[in-house]
Amino acid sequence: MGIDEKKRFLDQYQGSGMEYDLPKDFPGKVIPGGNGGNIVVTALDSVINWGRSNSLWPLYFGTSCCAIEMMQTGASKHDFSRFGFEVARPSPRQADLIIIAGTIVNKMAPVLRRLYDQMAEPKYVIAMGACAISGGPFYYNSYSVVKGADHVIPVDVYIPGCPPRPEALLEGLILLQKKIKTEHAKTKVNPIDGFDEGTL
Amino acid sequence: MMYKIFLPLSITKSIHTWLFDVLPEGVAPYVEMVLIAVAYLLVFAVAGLYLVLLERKVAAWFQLRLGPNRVGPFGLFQTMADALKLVSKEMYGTNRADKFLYNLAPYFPIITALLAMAVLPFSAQFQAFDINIGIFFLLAVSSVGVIGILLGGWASNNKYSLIGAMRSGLQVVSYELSVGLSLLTMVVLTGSLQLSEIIEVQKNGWLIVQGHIPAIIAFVIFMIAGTAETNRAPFDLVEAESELGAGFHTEYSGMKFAYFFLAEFINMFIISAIAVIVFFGGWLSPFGITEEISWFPSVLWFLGKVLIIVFLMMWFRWTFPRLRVDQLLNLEWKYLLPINLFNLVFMAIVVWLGWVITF
Amino acid sequence: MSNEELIKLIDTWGFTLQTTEEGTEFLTFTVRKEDLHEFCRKLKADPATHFDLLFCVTGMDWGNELGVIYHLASTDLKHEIVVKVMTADRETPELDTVCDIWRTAEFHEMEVFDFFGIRFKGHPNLKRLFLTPDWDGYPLRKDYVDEANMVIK
Amino acid sequence: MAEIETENKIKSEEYFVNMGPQHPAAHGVLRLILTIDGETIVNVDPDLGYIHRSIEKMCERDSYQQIVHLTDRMDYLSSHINNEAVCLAVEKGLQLEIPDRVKVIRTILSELTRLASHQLWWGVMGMDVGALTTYFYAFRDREMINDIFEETCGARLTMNYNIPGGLMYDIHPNFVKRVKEFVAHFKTKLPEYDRLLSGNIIFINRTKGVGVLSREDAISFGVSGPVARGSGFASDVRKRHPYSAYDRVSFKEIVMNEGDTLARYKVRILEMWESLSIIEQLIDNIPEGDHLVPTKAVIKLPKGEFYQRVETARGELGVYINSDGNKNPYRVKFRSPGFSNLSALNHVAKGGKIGDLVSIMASFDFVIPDIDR
Repeated sequence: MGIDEKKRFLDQYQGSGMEYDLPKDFPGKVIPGGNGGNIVVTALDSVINWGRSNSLWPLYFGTSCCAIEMMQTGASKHDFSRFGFEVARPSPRQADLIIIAGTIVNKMAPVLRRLYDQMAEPKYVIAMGACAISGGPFYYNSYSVVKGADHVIPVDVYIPGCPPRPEALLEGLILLQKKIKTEHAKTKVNPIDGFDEGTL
Repeated sequence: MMYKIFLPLSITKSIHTWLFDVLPEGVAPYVEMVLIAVAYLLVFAVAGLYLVLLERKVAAWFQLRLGPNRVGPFGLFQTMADALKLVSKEMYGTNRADKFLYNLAPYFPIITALLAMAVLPFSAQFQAFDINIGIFFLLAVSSVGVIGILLGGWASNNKYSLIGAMRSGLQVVSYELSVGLSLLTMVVLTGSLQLSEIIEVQKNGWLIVQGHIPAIIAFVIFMIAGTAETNRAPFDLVEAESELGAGFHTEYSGMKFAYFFLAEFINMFIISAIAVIVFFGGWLSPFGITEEISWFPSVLWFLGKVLIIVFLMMWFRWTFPRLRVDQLLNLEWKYLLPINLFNLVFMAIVVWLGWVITF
Repeated sequence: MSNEELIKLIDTWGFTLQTTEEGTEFLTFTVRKEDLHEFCRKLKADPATHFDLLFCVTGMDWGNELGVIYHLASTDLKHEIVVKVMTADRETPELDTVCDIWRTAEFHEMEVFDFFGIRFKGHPNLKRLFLTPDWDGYPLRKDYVDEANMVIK
Repeated sequence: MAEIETENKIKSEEYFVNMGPQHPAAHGVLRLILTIDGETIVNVDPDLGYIHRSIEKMCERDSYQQIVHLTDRMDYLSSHINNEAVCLAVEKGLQLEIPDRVKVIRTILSELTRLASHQLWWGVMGMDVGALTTYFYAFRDREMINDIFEETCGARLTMNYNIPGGLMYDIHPNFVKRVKEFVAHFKTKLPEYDRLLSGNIIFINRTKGVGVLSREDAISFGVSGPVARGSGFASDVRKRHPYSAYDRVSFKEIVMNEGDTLARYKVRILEMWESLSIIEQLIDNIPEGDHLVPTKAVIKLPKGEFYQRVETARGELGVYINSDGNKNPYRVKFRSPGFSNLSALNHVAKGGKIGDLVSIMASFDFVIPDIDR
């Protein structure tokens, strides 16, 4: 299974040019994340990006233990409503951010993919927790776990931890906001085009 | 230029005269009407945004948390960012939906919401149209809004939104009754449907004081039915988060969803505005304390009272659980309707025997 | 009712079964496949035993035969036993269902079918509960191999 | 699609609605295929497996210490009690003698986990029934328990504090002070929960007489935990088969006979009071002693079957280990409380409205990975 080159948008990886090397027996193909971030932004782009980054409405999507930490972040102590995230929308049409909080299982992968396709265009994905990044504690000896959500949909920000602390989720959300602020507002590179047809 | 602002709001009179002598006879009224419409649209789009922010701040205050405070000073630009994002969002719908009706639906609630704005007397000079069937017009317009929700829910060809739409039709049709009857009880007291007339009557004592017991009952019923009218709080079965997901606007995204979202908040403003006009004396100051001061804009009294009622409706939302569908109908048809009818007769007797408290 | 009285009472019913007590803390009966349903029905119906709570159903693969372990308890008489049943046929293993005796068996037998492939005669809607309907093979069997998505360590 | 002939001869049709894997009331990824006629529910057919992570297959390849770390991902709200279940099963297999200190600390932490789980249940039940503010009050108190766990066990949610043979390390010096502070604080807050939701007339109308489960059905469906105790079936494992330090603690087992959603709600609220009293009885006299009985690095259970049951916040969790003597078990089966409770959902929800189904599911308090394993 050839693992094609994976370009990641992470601050610390920026300068060091470190290539992300996956273990040889990493099953499945990984979709390169990052939708054209980190480019010079015109005035109009910065206004629209300011609007988009400050009102990210997450989707109601929590599969397992990380969902409890996401609820804790929504609660009063680590309140993410300060950034305007607390308008969680049950329908994918109005949400523009999926926080994959928990394990993605083979039976859930098509559902996740359909939810991603149903979301309106400037959409972002946060993989929260070790299970969403690489299958976490269920990587070995499990026949039903998808080894990482980026086999299914392109992921913008990865938050390690099992489950990550609410502060880690907040830091991930702020990182996503920074990434949106450096994005090209009008022309959006949809990284998943061609994944189904196998040309990616 | 400074002293001009302090003149009682006669700016509209000066624009009116300037328009009529500049433009030819036929065109002037239409241009004036367009100007008024654009002014109302701008004022109330921004007011809608800040009502959303007020709701989120009040909810945060109830729920021991801070609420949006990172976007702009004290979070004031938060809903501005939301609106900007919704404008730049992709209009993404399902292709199984009935295209024309699906796109037509969001405009119903927003238009009826702004339509009802035109009649509200914000202050003595600041009223667009003072038609003599004021309250009747308000009732008619507020029941047209539900057609948009029914249309939207049914046209988007999604099972959850169909259930949500049917629930909203059911709910607004039955609670329209109580809103109408409770306002009718107050009209028995005032004798006229014209809004400015109603405020005239309240110059010697607010209606809730004049009508004492039946007026208070009518106010309570009006608040319950008004909350149900705007699909909020204990009656928010239409987009019940935990039952139907996003209810009737499941398939709407971007600006189409923003119309539904904004219309709900402007409806809340209208219901509390009607309550203030009919029960708490519109723009009149309590006991006439600021009548003599000529430069004091009486709009502030009106807006202050409206915000108190809006806070009350927000208070309902964050404390009460949701009613089930059959309980909703039981409450209306078995409890509110009989009380309303009895209250109407009681008010008629009170007015006939003249037991009205006037100052 | 202690284990000895239980063994004496159940011997009077005349089923061919082995009763053991070593290696486990419960009194264990291994029943033949044919009279499983009859044995379970008597266990619940008989007022002296009255096993009305089936609290655990475990599918087992003992190497060359498949089987099911039922943990039974009586809520009022406060005693518990284990009933084992085995079938040597690995291609189309077939047992009769107990879901008309204990309603919870409906779900548990669907789970055992999903992971071990044991069909239960008389089950209202026996289908795969956890895995996708087009999943080939029964994962919890010892000889299950799936190198596509199972990274062995 | 069955045709229904309504009384006044209007031809109406049942139709399927997916209370699908992604749904606010599903508390995770439980998919219910509802057959509804208008608003009333005709049939509820759960389709599981959307979070089935094959834990039982993994246990067959892991050593006994590794199994403990998988169990708290199963029912992540009573993670400490799950770990304790596997450790007790292994200790029962090895006939290890556990010091008193470990038993008392395990019981205190189990009761704290049960409190945290019931708080989250209460917050989310309020949210499902429509009162959104209860969620924030419940999580404020839950944060205090999380801080205690983080200080002592190192993790907030999935703490692997239990290992076969005792505890990983001793409790934090100001653990006792923190727990006492929490108990004093929560005793003033629990009546606030009652004031906020229990007395509310709309809440009572939404839950009284909704989803009635009789005692016989509860036993026939193998239901356990607060759901069973709400229907009069006293199934508390802490009373019937006491483990750890439950035999030296006196507490009431709350059983109600109405069997409706309100009864299940009241059982859990009163259970919170019982947990508080258990913690109070134990927190002052934690016996001295070491916190661990050293075991060999590679644990080999003798040949045979071991069954250990434990009372989690959702019901009776049973760990069945069939070992054939070598380093990893031959077969491990987790008797999950949620799975048996779910088998009763269809029987209870039939005939109610969609709103009833949501409040019934909230009162059943499902944790989906505990069902799917």
